[in-house]
Amino acid sequence: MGFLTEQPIDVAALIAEVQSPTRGGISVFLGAVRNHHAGREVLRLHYSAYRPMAEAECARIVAEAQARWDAATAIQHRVGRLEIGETAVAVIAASAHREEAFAACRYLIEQTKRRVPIWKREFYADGSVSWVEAGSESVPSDAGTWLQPA
Amino acid sequence: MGFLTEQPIDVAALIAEVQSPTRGGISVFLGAVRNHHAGREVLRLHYSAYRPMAEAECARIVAEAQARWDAATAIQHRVGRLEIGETAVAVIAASAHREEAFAACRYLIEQTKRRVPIWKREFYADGSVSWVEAGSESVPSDAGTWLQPA
Amino acid sequence: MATAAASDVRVRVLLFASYAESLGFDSINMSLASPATVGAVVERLRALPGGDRLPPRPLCALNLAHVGPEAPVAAGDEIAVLPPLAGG
Amino acid sequence: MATAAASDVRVRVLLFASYAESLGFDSINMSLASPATVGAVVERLRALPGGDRLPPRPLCALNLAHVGPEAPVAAGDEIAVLPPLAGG
Repeated sequence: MGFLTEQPIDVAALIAEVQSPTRGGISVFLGAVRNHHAGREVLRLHYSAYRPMAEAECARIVAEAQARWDAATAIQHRVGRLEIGETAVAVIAASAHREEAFAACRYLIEQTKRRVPIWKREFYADGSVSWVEAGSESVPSDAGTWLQPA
Repeated sequence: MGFLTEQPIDVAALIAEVQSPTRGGISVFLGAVRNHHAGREVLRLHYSAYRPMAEAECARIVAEAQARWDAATAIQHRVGRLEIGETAVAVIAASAHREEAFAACRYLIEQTKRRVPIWKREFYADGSVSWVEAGSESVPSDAGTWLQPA
Repeated sequence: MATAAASDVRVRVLLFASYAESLGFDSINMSLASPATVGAVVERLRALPGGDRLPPRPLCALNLAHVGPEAPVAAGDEIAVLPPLAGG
Repeated sequence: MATAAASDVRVRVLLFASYAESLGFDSINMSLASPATVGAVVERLRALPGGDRLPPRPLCALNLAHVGPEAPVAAGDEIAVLPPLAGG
């Protein structure tokens, strides 16, 4: 557990978790809160989650990446209120080779965005508030790989 | 200037340099000193550089990446004595979109390894020392893009 | 709701974010005629006031894992209906 | 070395890492018959004791930028001969 946190994400501590003397290539991706979205000025936002499932899904994504690439991996996603510029998500992959580190890191962020049940509520400069529903509304046609068998 | 440093690389400070409220995707690659190389146990190493050219070449690489992708970028390479696990190089690209951040980051590390005049001397557990000459000995056939016109 | 019968399947259903807002609740216990599927849970929710906000095939989870609408449900299962995800 | 003449090109040549070790120096001032190229500098270095360690077409830089052996050199230029790079 511990993929989700209400505290600011400590990137250096996460890197230290996956780094080792045999893994010299470390690829990190950070998603930070932007000050605009679809042409509107964003003041701050709030992430909520279906927390036990989010933890379980992150654990599955990490296990998949570690099975596919020879890499140590980490995911951390912030929940609660976030200000502009704060880190919302950090994913890290450390490997002996940079190709594997990059590929695993890319996998972690793509799958996290697609599969982890987290929702974002944006608060705008004009006083309005809205759910950001960028993802697919229905089961994606290529979801077979991550849907549990019926 | 300042792409090369004798001091430990401060990744958080480098990230802060390229991050901005409009660039929400940050891709980082770190190269750390490994404890083995070609089957030999490495104790530590020493990086030396043709320093004015290394600075100039890093500046060119950063400018190329910024022209090609809408990204803010940074490169920092350590020189001098490094211990196992220490960060030898950090490259960072921050963009509004993660595809661009990843692509620019990958470009930065590939070009840094190919073009920046830095050499590595490894010190082994058996007491021997050797230059690591992994790169091309002669002008690569595809070097046209980064060779200055005659 | 259907009257509970010996063969009925009783499950817990969770709603989140905009779906919870639209239907006005974020969890409900529901009895379904056996055999039941996740899709049957969605159908029942869509018939409730505000349920037209749910698409016919929303993202769903069964016991903390993504499943399709054909997934069978058993007594005690936890089914979650997930609005479009927005993490990362 | 060639005798300096009015048309000679005087340049500074830098060696690094294993090349500097092999030739026993890391910088040298050299006069070349004009017109001269980076390749001519390399040829001269290869004829020196230890110079057989240099490949026929090593990586070279002219005034802090990578160039090929055909690059012309002018008086005052700084030419560097670079062993295989190992940064990153």
